[in-house]
Amino acid sequence: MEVNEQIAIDHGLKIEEYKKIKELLKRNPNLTELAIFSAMWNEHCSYKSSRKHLKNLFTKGEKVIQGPGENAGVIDIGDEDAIVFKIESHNHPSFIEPYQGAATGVGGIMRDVFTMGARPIANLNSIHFGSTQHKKTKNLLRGVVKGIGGYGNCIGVPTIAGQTNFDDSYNGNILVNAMTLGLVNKNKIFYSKAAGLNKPVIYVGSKTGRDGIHGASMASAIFDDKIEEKKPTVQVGDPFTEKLLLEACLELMKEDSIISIQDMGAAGLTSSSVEMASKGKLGIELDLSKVPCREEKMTPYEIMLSESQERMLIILENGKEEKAKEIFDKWNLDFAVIGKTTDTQNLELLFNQEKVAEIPIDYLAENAPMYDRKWKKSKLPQKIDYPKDLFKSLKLESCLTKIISNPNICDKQWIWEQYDHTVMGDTIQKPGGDAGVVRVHGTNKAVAASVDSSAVYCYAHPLTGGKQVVCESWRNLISVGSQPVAITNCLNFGNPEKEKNMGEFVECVNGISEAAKFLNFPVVSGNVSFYNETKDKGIKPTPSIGGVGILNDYKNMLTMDLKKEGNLILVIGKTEGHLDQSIFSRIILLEKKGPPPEVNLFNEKNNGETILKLLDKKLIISCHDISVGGIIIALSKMCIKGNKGVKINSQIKLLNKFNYFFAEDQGRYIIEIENNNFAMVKKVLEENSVHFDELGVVDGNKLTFKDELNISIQDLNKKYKSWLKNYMIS
Amino acid sequence: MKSSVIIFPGSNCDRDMDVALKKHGYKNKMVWHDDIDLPKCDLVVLPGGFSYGDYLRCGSIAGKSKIIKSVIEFANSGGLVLGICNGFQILTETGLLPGVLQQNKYLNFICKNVHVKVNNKENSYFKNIKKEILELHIAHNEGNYFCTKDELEVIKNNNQIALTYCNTEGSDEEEFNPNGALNNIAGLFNKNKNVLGMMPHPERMIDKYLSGNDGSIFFENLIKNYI
Amino acid sequence: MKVKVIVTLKNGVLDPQGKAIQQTLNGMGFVDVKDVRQGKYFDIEVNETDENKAKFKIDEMCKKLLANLVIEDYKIL
Amino acid sequence: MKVKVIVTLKNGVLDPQGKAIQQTLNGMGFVDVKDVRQGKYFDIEVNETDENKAKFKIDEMCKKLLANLVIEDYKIL
Ligand SMILES: Nc1ncnc2c1ncn2[C@@H]1O[C@H](COP(=O)(O)OP(=O)(O)O)[C@@H](O)[C@H]1O
Ligand SMILES: [Mg+2]
Repeated sequence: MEVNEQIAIDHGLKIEEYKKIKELLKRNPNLTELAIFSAMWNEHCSYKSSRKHLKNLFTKGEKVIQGPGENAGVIDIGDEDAIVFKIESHNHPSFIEPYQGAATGVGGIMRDVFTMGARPIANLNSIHFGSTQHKKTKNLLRGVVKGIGGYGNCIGVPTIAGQTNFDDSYNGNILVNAMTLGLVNKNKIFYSKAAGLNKPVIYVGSKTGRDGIHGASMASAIFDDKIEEKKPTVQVGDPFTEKLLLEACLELMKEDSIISIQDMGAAGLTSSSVEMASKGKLGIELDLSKVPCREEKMTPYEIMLSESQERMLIILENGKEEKAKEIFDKWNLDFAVIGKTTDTQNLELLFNQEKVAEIPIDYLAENAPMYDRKWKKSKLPQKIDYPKDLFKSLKLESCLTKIISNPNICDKQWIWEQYDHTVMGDTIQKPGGDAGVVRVHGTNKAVAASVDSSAVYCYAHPLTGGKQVVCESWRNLISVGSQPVAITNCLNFGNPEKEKNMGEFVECVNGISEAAKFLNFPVVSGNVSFYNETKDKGIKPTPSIGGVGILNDYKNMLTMDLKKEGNLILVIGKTEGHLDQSIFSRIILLEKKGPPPEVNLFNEKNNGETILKLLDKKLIISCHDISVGGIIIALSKMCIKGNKGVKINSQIKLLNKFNYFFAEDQGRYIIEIENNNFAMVKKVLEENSVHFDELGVVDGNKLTFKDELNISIQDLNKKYKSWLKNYMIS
Repeated sequence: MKSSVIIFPGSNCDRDMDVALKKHGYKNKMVWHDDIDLPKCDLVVLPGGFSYGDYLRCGSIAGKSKIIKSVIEFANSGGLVLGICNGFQILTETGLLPGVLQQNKYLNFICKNVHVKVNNKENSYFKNIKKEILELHIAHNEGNYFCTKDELEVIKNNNQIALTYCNTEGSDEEEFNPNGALNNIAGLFNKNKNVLGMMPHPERMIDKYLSGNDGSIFFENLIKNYI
Repeated sequence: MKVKVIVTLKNGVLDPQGKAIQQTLNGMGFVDVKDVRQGKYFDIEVNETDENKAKFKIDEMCKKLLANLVIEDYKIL
Repeated sequence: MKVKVIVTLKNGVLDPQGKAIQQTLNGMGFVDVKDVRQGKYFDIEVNETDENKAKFKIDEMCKKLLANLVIEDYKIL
């Protein structure tokens, strides 16, 4: 078939891009070549709209072993140990087939991590759904949770934390972001850069089928009304095979035989082979007749584009093929030598002894288009002036119970109980805390991880929102007593060809970078998902930040559950009373406008570091950060988790009490301390110029405040725990 | 006490079990499913996980693996065989234990702490155990024990019920049954009480920083009974 | 040749999944659905041209692996 | 009346279960087994005596719930 403009367009290429291909090649590409270009020049592989801005991210740090650009980022956690981690989106497939979409999302990110030689030790997920009233939401949620569990549980990696959100901007485009952490010896990290001539190129894992062809393009296509009829092929995950692949790869990695290794993710064999060659400045020759195929009569076109899961590409040292094959045979996995590295700098494909494609690697990678898309700056919205009597009719207690049973605040146990969070025997903080924590097996160290997003803030003001998410991640890691080290980010946005969406992207990235730099909390890996849009309606800008922190001694870990009657409760950080964009404003005052809470990076850092100082002196009994819902929600969760009441200080200097209890000002924590340590704590706080309030005392089994609040923890717990469960069975 | 943990493709609690056994003084060896012979040992453990992806039915394919013949012989000659979670499922599929483990009643995978009551102390596993009610951890999708009425009669008459789900006080109302198991069965013996299958994972409860440490009571007791 | 096998739960064995599907269907407005039972279906391709021989083999496979006769029945189509 | 439905994976869609079963059967000595594909089977009882009407309803149920047409096909027996 002769390639023409229409065929190029059908492959998702723009006319100018097709022209550029012809110019570069000085001829018309054949169909296989065109498909390879379309896959490599796709947003998903080429980052053509985002590359320019991602360069601005703050990515350096003394603990960074590998920043963005590899399969995953790597940080040094002392001794010989390093943590490999990354987050990735699987939004579009999950909307079409929630179980398989989510499952293969988890499978994909785990492969990214064990490709680097790391054994996965923890999974996390950030999932966003449409309104709970929307007819699709319940089934999507059920399917996604089952898919995440189905894959992670089977592999035997604990899912230790996550985040779940509902907002009608996701009605037609849910978000499923999966994150994995792996542990590796820092002298035994594997990279994807090819090296050496005439080295064998090895294919291992599952056979190649016709599944997922056009998957990479689908990830960048806008959903339209016809999505239900379009039936694009979704891949089916096989966690059992992935488990075998994981064990086989780790076994082979013990030998000195791998030069480089790369998983076949989006755009399968195409992107893996091109990336390996491109990084090594080499050519690569593949004989596609040797690729293990699941189906008959597969064409080179199909083989190159297939997104069958659970496959890897390896470049081996010469002479190691036999030994490697033995390992993969033992694990009952396919193994085939399918090509070699060359000095031509070309991608050369053979099929049945015929050359079926020849493209200079450069054209596919470095020469991929890069766009400087137009974008619009957003203005900081005006602060809302709430009339005084607006609050008059409100009751503190009913506001509290309404908010604590809101889908975005309520307990997510229904979800995380379906994830095996204790396998591997090192989970010391389960889901439900501020961050999940797993021990580094056999050592005193532990790793904390959390994933956060605040689309509402990002939508109101992307720059502030971008900063805020990074701070929230930092705070969650501090709250479990860990030293925050680095982050990964999954940037979920709408259509970059629209100035507004592109502006949201650019400013969120700038915000993320600014906060990361100030907090010395570098970005080491990430992923961009554009075109999250249905029928012209884009999602709220939703960067998900996955943060990782280190505890040198896991025995110092903090939890949020209140521990002892009579202990004091302090609020760390200043409460200004910022209600705009808070959940209180949205669901009680029905006000959606206004700026998000201001982010003061200096205070954020100072407050967090001071918490760690207090922890060092063993002065903190429990700790929780204050986020959505403000002081009263944070305090309620501490009461519920510890099954203990708190008597709130009636003397406390309030602004308006609603402002005080529900404001979402940043940089704040609630801590529990021993009564007789108060003087010492106060001294440390004052020395570090940290503002604090004496909020109350752990007392009985009720949460009380003057005559305005008198609710048993049992009732509060019921409101908190029952909403999601009831929703899912109704 | 010498133990052997069998690794099937897809097992994922094999390492956890190895760690737990060694921590409590067992001399443990890992055994590959494709081997034909068991090493000389006193206890064989079939660990939790998803042998062969739990495809078809949980444990069904592992029940056909090479090593299983030796495990059956070992059990029939009186050796101790312990199946945890997927291991329990494998034991029912091989016929070493009666009945089957069906999908959980509420259709979801469940990962949480539960309490179980020790129902029979006349055996190597629970003789002299210090606590009657243990807090253990479950993580499974198919733990809903089922057998025919006749079989249940036989099981009861032989005192084969090892562990039952209950609350902290030992009461076994329906609400403390996490998965719908018949008679709240969480653990089951064969007739001779040398084969034990149980859904809870004692190996995940071996120090106080984890979900708890009642698992240690189980392992300590078993090795003490042996000596 | 290709042989089709259906494995179903025995009468009297609880089928929570079928029940859940029934309830969902009712909830979706299919109020006439009175009962749903779920089973497994297998398409098996055997290198055997003699139908009787093939079915005999499949029968053995069912007994030995495909069905758990404690709770399941099978039918070769 | 009772209606039987079979839901199978589309041709070309990976069937990890079927693959594992086939390999196991081969390993058990059933070397003639060349391929196994697993599907789902439903026995649905509807309060409807008119066969055509019943099948029409079941058809809708299949499309809306029982099968995901992205990866599965269904057949009403
Ligand atoms: N999809 C999920 N997967 C795993 N854990 C989750 C998920 N959603 C929420 N959680 C857990 O529920 C807890 C509460 O989450 P969240 O409401 O975001 O709390 P907070 O605002 O205090 O950070 C967190 O500990 C989180 O780990
Ligand atoms: Mg938090």
